Amino acid sequence: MAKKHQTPMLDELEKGPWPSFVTDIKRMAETGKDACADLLGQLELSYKDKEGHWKHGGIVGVLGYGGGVIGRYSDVPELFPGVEHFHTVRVNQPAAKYYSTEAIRKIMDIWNRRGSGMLNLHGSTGDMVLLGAFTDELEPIFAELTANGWDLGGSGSALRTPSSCLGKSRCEFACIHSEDICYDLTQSYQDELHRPAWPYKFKFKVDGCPNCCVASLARSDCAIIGTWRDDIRIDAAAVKAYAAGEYAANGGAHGQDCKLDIQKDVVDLCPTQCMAWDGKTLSINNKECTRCMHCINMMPRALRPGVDTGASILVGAKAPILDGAQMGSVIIPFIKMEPPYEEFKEFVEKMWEWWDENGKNRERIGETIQRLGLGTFIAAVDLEPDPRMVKEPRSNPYVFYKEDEVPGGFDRKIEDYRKRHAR
Amino acid sequence: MAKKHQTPMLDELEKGPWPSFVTDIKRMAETGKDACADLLGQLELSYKDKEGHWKHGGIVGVLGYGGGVIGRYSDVPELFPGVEHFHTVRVNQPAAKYYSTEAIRKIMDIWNRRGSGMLNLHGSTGDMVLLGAFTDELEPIFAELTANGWDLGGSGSALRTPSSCLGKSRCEFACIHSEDICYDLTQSYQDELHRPAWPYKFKFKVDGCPNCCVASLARSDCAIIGTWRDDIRIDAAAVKAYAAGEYAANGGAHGQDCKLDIQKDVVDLCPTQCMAWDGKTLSINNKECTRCMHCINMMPRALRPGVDTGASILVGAKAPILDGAQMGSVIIPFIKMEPPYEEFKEFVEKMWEWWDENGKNRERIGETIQRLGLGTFIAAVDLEPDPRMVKEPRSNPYVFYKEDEVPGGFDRKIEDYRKRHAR
Amino acid sequence: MAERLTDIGPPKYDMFWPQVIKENAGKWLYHDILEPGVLLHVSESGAKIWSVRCGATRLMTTMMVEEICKIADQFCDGHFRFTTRNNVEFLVVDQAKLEPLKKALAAHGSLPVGGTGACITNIVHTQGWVHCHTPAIDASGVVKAVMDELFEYFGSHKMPAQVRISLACCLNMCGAVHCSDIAILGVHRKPPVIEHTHVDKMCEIPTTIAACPTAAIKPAKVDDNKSVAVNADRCMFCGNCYTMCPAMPLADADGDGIALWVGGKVSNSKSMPKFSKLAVPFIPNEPPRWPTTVKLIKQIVEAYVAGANRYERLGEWAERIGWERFFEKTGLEFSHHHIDDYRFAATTWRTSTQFKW
Amino acid sequence: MAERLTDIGPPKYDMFWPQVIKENAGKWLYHDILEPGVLLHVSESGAKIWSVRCGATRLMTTMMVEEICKIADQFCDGHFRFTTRNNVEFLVVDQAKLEPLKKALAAHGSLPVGGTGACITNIVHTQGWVHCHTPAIDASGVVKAVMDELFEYFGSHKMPAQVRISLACCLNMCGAVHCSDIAILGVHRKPPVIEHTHVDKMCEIPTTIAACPTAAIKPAKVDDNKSVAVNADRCMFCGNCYTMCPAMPLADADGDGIALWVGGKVSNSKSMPKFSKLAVPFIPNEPPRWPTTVKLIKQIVEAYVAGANRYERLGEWAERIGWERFFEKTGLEFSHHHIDDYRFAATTWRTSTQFKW
Ligand code: SRM
Ligand code: SRM
Ligand code: SRM
Ligand code: SRM
Ligand code: SF4
Ligand code: SF4
Ligand code: SF4
Ligand code: SF4
Ligand code: SF4
Ligand code: SF4
Ligand code: SF4
Ligand code: SF4
Repeated sequence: MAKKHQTPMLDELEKGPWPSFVTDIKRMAETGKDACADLLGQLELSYKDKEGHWKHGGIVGVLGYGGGVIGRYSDVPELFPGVEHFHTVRVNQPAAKYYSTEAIRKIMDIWNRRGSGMLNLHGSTGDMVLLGAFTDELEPIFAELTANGWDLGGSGSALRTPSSCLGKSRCEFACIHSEDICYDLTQSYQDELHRPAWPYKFKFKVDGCPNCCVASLARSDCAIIGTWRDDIRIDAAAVKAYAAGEYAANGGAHGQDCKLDIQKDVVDLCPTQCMAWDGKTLSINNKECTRCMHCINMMPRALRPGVDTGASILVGAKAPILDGAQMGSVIIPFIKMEPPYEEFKEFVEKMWEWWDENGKNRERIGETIQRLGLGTFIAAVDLEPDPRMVKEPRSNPYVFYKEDEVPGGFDRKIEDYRKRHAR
Repeated sequence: MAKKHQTPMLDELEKGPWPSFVTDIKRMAETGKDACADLLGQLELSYKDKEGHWKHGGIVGVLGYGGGVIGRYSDVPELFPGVEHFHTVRVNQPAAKYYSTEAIRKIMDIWNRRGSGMLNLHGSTGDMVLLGAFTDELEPIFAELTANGWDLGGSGSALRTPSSCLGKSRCEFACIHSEDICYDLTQSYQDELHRPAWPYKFKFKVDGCPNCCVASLARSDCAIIGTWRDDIRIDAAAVKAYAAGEYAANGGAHGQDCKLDIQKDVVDLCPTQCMAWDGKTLSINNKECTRCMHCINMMPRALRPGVDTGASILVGAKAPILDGAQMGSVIIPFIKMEPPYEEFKEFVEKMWEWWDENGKNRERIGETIQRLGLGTFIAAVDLEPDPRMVKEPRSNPYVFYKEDEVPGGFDRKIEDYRKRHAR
Repeated sequence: MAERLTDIGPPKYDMFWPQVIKENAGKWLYHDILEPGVLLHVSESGAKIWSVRCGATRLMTTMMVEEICKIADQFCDGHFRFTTRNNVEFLVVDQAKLEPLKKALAAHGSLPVGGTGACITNIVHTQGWVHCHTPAIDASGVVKAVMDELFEYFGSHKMPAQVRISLACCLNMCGAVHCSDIAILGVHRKPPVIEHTHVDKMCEIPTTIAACPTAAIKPAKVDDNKSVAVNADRCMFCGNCYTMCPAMPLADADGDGIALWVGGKVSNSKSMPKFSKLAVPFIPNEPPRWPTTVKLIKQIVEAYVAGANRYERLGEWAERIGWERFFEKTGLEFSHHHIDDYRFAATTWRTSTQFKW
Repeated sequence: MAERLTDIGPPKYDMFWPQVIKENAGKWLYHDILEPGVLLHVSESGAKIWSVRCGATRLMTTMMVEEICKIADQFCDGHFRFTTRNNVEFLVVDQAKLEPLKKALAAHGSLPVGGTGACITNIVHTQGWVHCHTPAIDASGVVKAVMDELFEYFGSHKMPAQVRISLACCLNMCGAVHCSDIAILGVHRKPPVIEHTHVDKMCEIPTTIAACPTAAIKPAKVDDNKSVAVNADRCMFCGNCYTMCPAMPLADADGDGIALWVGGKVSNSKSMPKFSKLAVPFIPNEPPRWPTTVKLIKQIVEAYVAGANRYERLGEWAERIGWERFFEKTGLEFSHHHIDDYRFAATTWRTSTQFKW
C-alpha cells in the first residue's frame, strides 16, 4: 500500500558521521515494510509543518493489563496508512540490558512479523520500546512474547518498569547488587506494574553506587543507591604506583597518558577535605568522608568502597509536571540490602499506602511529600527524623506544634486571660 | 504615687558581670521616678506570670505626623499607675550615632521632666527610643525636641528612619559616604517619613562596604552598600611587613600576637581563588574578584578597596511576617553615589511608585517582588536584566512569554489546526 | 487454548551474562579504559572482560539489531548489552577477538566506537515527531544533527570531564533532562487553542482545570458549549492541559522550538547533584538540521573546554567562574527569561554583593 | 505662639564629630585593635583617633546617660557615639587620656571594655516584656543572663571569628535575628485565644483573616457575635492575627518560650550572607535567669570554639562539617521541628547521597 515518499529534508539527516536513523529506516522500508516508509513520510511532513502528526493518546492494551501499551494513531492516516495505528509495546527489559543474540532475535522475529520493525533500544524508563503496531496485533504479540519468556513493562498510574545500572555484573564499585534488586522488585510487584491503581506513576531505579549511572537520583520516585558505612579500602602499593605515574588517572578516562597528581587531583578536590597525602601515604579520615566517590573514581586500582555496604534510599525524584522537577531526597540514610530485601519492602509498602491514601490525582509521591511535609512523611513510614535527611535545618520560624506537645493544650478561656490582662 | 515594689526575681538580674538594667532603673526609681518603680513592678509581675502586661497598641501621636510615637498602656494600671500610659517617642538619631554631651543632655533633660527617664540607645531601626510617656506630654515633648533641633523618626506604613554604618567618619573601608547618604535621604524624604502613605513600612540602610556593619542586607527594604569597580590597591611594602609578622593579622581582631599566614589565611580563603602569593608578591586577578572584603579585612594596612567607588543596591530585605524572611537582592549592581544622588533617587521614586501601585496592604516590597516576579520589577524600574541579579539562572521550564514576543501572536483558530491535524 | 501467561516479568538478569560474568560478578577489582570506547575490567580472580562501546541511534530497525547480533555472534559468543545511555556494548572474553571486532565495527560504519571517559557520549532522548502527541520538536533528528557536529568528542577523551547531553521534546521531560550537563528541551510558546465544540465530549473538565499548574484555566460557556477558557497571561505553555484534554492542542510551527539548559549533573562525585539552568530560552525549530541549536551547543561546549579545569563538570565550572562569567564566556545573552519567577524563584536571587564585573 | 516646627529631620551627621574626624573623614588609612575594646584608626595625614568600646544595656536611664556624658567630657572633649550593636564608643583624640579613660571605666563598673574583633559582642535585642504587646519572652533579662555567662568572650579575642548574637521577642523579629550567628527568638506555641464578644468591635475581620500566612482563620458566628475561628492544625503561632486584632492574644505561660537559631551572617566576607537555621526548637521561659537557654548557648559556643578554624564564622563551620555533625558536636537533638515545611522546604531536603555517619 505505502508508496515510497519523497523525503528531501530527512535525506539531509543521512549525511554526517553519526549513525543515521533515516538511513536505517529507509533500507527497512525498501524491504517492503509499509510502516517504515509511511513513518518517514509522515516525519517529513512534520519537518515541513514543524508540528507533529500523531493524535492524542488512545486507549488500547492487552487483556487483564492496565498498561504496557501506548496507543497512537496518525492524524493524517489517509496519507500514511501504514502508520494509521502506531501503538508502542513496552517490553520489560532484562536488568542492566544484557542480551543474548538468541533471545533478542526471537523478539525481533515477532516484531518483524507483527509490528513495524522499528523500535527503541531503549526507552527512557528502560523498556525495550517496540514502536508501531496495529490494534489487532497487540494480543498475538503479547502471547508470543510471554511464550518466549518476556512480559510487558509499565505505563499509566502504576509501578513503572524498574531499572538499574550494571552494578556487580561488571563494575567494581557496586556496593549493592543493583540488578538483583531490580529483578526482585519487578517480580515481587508484578501486580502493581500491570494494573494501575495509584494516584500517578511510580518508578524505582537502582544504582550500585553514588556515581548514579542509571540516574536514579534524578528520575525515580524511589532511588536505591549503593553506599557503605565503614572505611574506604586503600591498596598502599597501588597508591604508590599512581604517584609514580604507572597507572592512568581516573581509570583512563582522560587517556592512558594522563597521570594523576594525587595532591591536586584527588586530595584537593575531595569535597570534605578529609584526605591527606604526604608524598608517600594517602590517608583518609573516613568519619568525615561523605562517600562522594571522587577519590575512588580517580584511583580505581588503589581505592575501593568499604565492605559494610548497603543503600541510601532517596524518594521523590520526578520531571517538572505539575509542581516542578525534583531530585530524590534522603529518606533512609542507610539500609542493608540482602535478598529477600524484606526490611526495604516493608518500607516500600508503608510508603505506597501513605501515598495511596494521601496523594491527589496525578500527584507524584515527591509532590505529596512537598504538600504535606517531609516530617509528616517520615512519621508515616515510621522513621525517626535525622539531620541526614536535610541539607540544612529550617531557617523560617513557622514551626507547627501539635496540641499534645504543649503543656495545657490549645484550649484556653478568654475569661482566664482577661483575669490577668485588662482589655 | 508609686510605691516601691518587691522584685525578688528581677533582683537576681543585678548579679553577674554584665551591666544590669535592673540596677540602673532601680536607682532611678529611688530618685522618685514613679514610672521606673512601676516598670520594675510590672516587669516582676511578667516574670511571675510569664506573660507580658501591655495592652495592644493604641493610636496616639503628635499633630500632623502619622508616626514616630508608639502608643502603649498597661493592662494592670491599677497596680502600676506610673506606667498606665507608656508611649514611646522615636527620636531620629544622627547618622552613625555620634553625640556631643551637650546635645544629648538637652534630650535627657526633656525626658527627665516629661517622660519616664528610661530609654533605648538605640532602637533596632536606629532611633533613640524614649520609653514611656503619658499622652498629655507628647505634644510638649515634640515641641521641645524640635526647638532643640531634633525630630521624630518613623513608624507605621511609612518610610522608617534611615540608618548607616559610621563609614567615612572613622572607617578606612568606606567606599561611599554612608552617613551623608543616610542624612540626605532622611532630609529629602521627610514627608514619606512622617506621613504614612504606603502599603507597609519601608527601610533604607546604608553600609559603606560589603562588611555590612549596619546589617543593611538583612534589615532594609533598600540596602545601599559601598563597593568598587577597579582594582584593590596593594601596598607591597606593607604586604611584606605582614609576611614578616610585623603587623597583627586582621587588624588585631585576634590579638596583637596573632600573625598572618598569607597563603593559608588570605589566599586560600579567598572565595574566588583569584589571589596568588609567591612568598614575596601578592597579586590579585581583580577581574575575578567579587569584592568580598576578606583579604582587605585580613590585611587592612596593605590592601584597600579601589578608587572607582559606588554602591550596589539590594532590595527587599525584611523579617518573616508575612511570607518569610528575606535578604536584599541585587537590583542595581553598581551605581555612582555622589551628592545630590539624583540617579539613585530617580530609581527610588520609580520603585516606590511601582510598589505603591502594586503592593497589597501589609506587603513589603520584597514580597511584592516575589509575588509579581523579579523580572517584572526590573522592567518597572527601567533596568536591564543582568546575571548579577541572580545566583543562578532559572532551573524550571515554566517560562512566560508575552504575546508580542511570539511570531503570529497567541490567537489561533482551531479550524486551521484541524486542517492539518484530523481529530 | 493453553492458559494465558501473564505477570511472568522479565527474564532473570543473569540469563544473558557471559560465563566470565557469571563467575566474577561482585568480584571485579578495577577497570581501565584502554582507549576511547574500549573498557577492560579485571577481576580479583584475574579474569578479564573487554567491553567495546558503540554509538547507536536508539530508534532503530530489526535489521540493525540483526547486524548487531551478527557481530556479537562473531566476536562475543552472542553476548552484548545496551548502556543506560543507549550505546551498545560488545562483551569480549577472548582478547584475541578485540582487534578483529574493532575492525569489523569500523567496516560496519554505523557503530562508531567511543562514549567512554571524558567524552561527549550518546544523547539520551525521547520520541519527538516519531511517536509522541505532545512534542514541540523532533528528537531523533536534532540528536543526529548535534552528534554529527560533536562527533570528534564522542570517540576521544578531550573533554575536561564527562559531558551528558539529553533531549526531551516537551516539558514532560521524559529524557529527565533536568539534571544534564547540556539539555535540549522542546518548548511551546503559545497557549492551547481550544476546540470548544469538543472539550465537553473529549475531556473531563474539572480534571483539566485542576491540571493547570498556574490555575490559568477556568470553566467557560462558548456558543452553548460547555468548555474552558485559558487566561493567556498566566499560561506558561507546559502542555499539561493537553495531556488531560485532546481538545486543547499547543503545537504551533511558530510557537514551538528549543530551549537549552546547562550545568546539571546526577552523580554525587565531588559536588552534589545539580539541576540544569536555563542557557538559551528559545531557538526556532529549524529542520532538518537545526543549525542554530547545533551552533549554540558547540559554543557552550567550546567555552567549557577552554575554561574548565580537568575533572570539572560543566556545572561545576559555571559555578566556579560565576554565572555572570558563564554568559560572557559563552557569548550567550542574558534576558528576563533567565530570571526565575516560579515557586522557588526567591531562592535564586543574588542576596549578596559578591559578583564579578 | 511661634510657628510649629516640623520635618526638620535629625541634626546633620558631622555636627557631633570631633575635630579630628572633621579633618580626616574619608582619609582613614588603616585601623588596629590594640587590645580588646580599644581601636586605633590612623589617617593618611598621620592623624589618629582611639576609640574605646564599652558594653551597654541599651535599656538605660537618663542617669546612665549622664554618667557616660561625664566620662566623655573628661576624656573625649564631650564626644562619644553608639555602635550599631548598642555599645558605647568613647572617642579619644589625645593619646595621653587613653589609660586614664580605661581606669575611669573600670572604676565605673558598668561599662565593660570589649566588643571588638574575634569576640562575642553585645546582643542586639528588642523590647520584650518591658514595652511591647506581642512578646513571647522578655528581652533585657535574657540578654543579661546570657551576657553574664559569656562575659569572658566579650572582653577578649578568643573566638574563631566574630560572633553576633541577637534576640527578638517574637516572630516579628525586630532584632532581625534571621541572619545572626546565634539568634534567640521568642516563640508562641498556642493558637490565639479569641474574644468573640469583641472581635467585631476591635478588629477589621477581613484584614485579620488576610493577615494569616497559612489561611488558618475563617469568619465565624459565635453566640450571635460576628467573629472568627482559627483552625488550630494550620496555625503556626506567628501572632500576625494578634497584630491586626487585639481580641486574639497568643501569650501563654506554658506555650511561650525560646527557640535558638544558628549560623546566620550578614557580611559578604568569604561566604555570602546566610540565614540562621533552627538549632533548638523550644526552651520554656525560665525567668529570671533562663538557665536552660544560657546553658545551651554556652554549649553551642564551646563546640564552635573547639571545632572551628580561625576566621571561620559559626555558619561557615557548621556548613563545612555538615549539619549532621553540628548536632553531634553540640549535643543538641534533631527533631521533626528542624525539618522545614514552609514555602521553600523542598530546597532544604538532602538531594544527594553525600552525608556523614
Ligand atoms: C516512551 C518514553 C520516552 C522515550 O522515548 O523513551 C515516554 C513517553 C511518554 N511519556 Fe514519559 N516517557 C518515557 C520515560 C519518562 C521518563 C524517564 C524515566 O522514566 O526515567 C520521565 C521522567 C521521570 C519521571 O517519571 O518524572 C517521564 C516523564 C513523563 C511525564 C512527566 C511526569 C512528571 O511527573 O513530571 C509525563 C506526563 C504525564 O505523565 O502526564 C510523561 C508522559 C509520557 C507520554 C505517555 C505522553 C503523555 O503526555 O501522555 C509519552 C508517550 C510517548 C509516546 O507516544 O511514545 N512522561 N517519562 C519513555 C518510556 C519508555 C520506557 O518505558 O522505557
Ligand atoms: C522598637 C523596635 C524594637 C526595639 O526594641 O528596638 C520595634 C518594635 C516593634 N515592632 Fe519592629 N521594631 C523595631 C525594629 C524592627 C526591625 C529592625 C530594623 O528596623 O532594622 C525589624 C526587622 C526588619 C524589618 O523591617 O523587616 C522589625 C520588624 C517588625 C515587624 C515584621 C515586619 C515584617 O515585614 O516582617 C513587625 C510586625 C508588623 O509590622 O506588623 C514589627 C512591629 C513592631 C511593633 C510595632 C509591634 C506590633 O506588632 O505592632 C513593635 C512595637 C514595640 C513597642 O511597643 O515598643 N516590627 N522591627 C524597633 C524600632 C525602634 C527604632 O525605631 O529604632
Ligand atoms: C555503562 C554505564 C552503566 C550502565 O549500566 O549502562 C556506565 C559505566 C561506567 N560508569 Fe557511569 N556509566 C553509565 C552511565 C552513567 C550516568 C548516567 C547518565 O549519564 O545518564 C552517570 C551520571 C551522569 C551525571 O552525573 O550526570 C554516570 C556517572 C559516572 C561517574 C561520575 C562522573 C562524575 O565526575 O560526575 C563515574 C566515575 C568516573 O567516570 O570517574 C562513572 C564511572 C563508570 C565506570 C567507570 C564504572 C566502572 O568501574 O565500570 C563505567 C565506565 C565509565 C565510562 O564509560 O567512562 N559513571 N555514568 C553507563 C554508560 C552510559 C553511556 O553509554 O555513555
Ligand atoms: C562600630 C561598628 C560600626 C558602627 O557603625 O557602629 C563596626 C566597626 C567595624 N567593623 Fe563591623 N562594625 C559594627 C558592626 C558590624 C556588623 C553588624 C552587626 O553585627 O549587627 C557586622 C555584620 C555581622 C555579620 O556578618 O553578621 C560587621 C561586620 C564586620 C566585618 C565582617 C566580618 C566577617 O568575617 O564576616 C568586618 C571585617 C573584620 O572584622 O575583619 C568588620 C570590620 C569593622 C571595622 C574593623 C572597620 C574599620 O576598619 O574600622 C570596625 C571595627 C571592628 C571591630 O570592632 O572589631 N565588620 N560589623 C559596629 C560595631 C558593633 C558592635 O558594637 O559590636
Ligand atoms: S552506579 Fe556505581 S556501581 Fe553502578 S555502574 Fe555506575 S559506577 Fe558502577
Ligand atoms: S569519597 Fe569523596 S569525600 Fe570521601 S574521601 Fe573520597 S573524595 Fe573525599
Ligand atoms: S560597613 Fe564597611 S565602611 Fe561601614 S563601618 Fe563597616 S567596614 Fe567600615
Ligand atoms: S576581596 Fe575577596 S574575592 Fe576579592 S581578592 Fe579579596 S578575598 Fe578574593
Ligand atoms: S518528552 Fe514530551 S513529547 Fe517527548 S516523548 Fe515525552 S511526553 Fe512525548
Ligand atoms: S499549557 Fe499549562 S499553563 Fe497553559 S493553560 Fe495549559 S496547563 Fe495551564
Ligand atoms: S520582636 Fe515582637 S515582641 Fe519584640 S519588640 Fe518586636 S514586635 Fe515586639
Ligand atoms: S497565629 Fe499566625 S498562623 Fe495562627 S491564626 Fe494567627 S495569623 Fe494564623
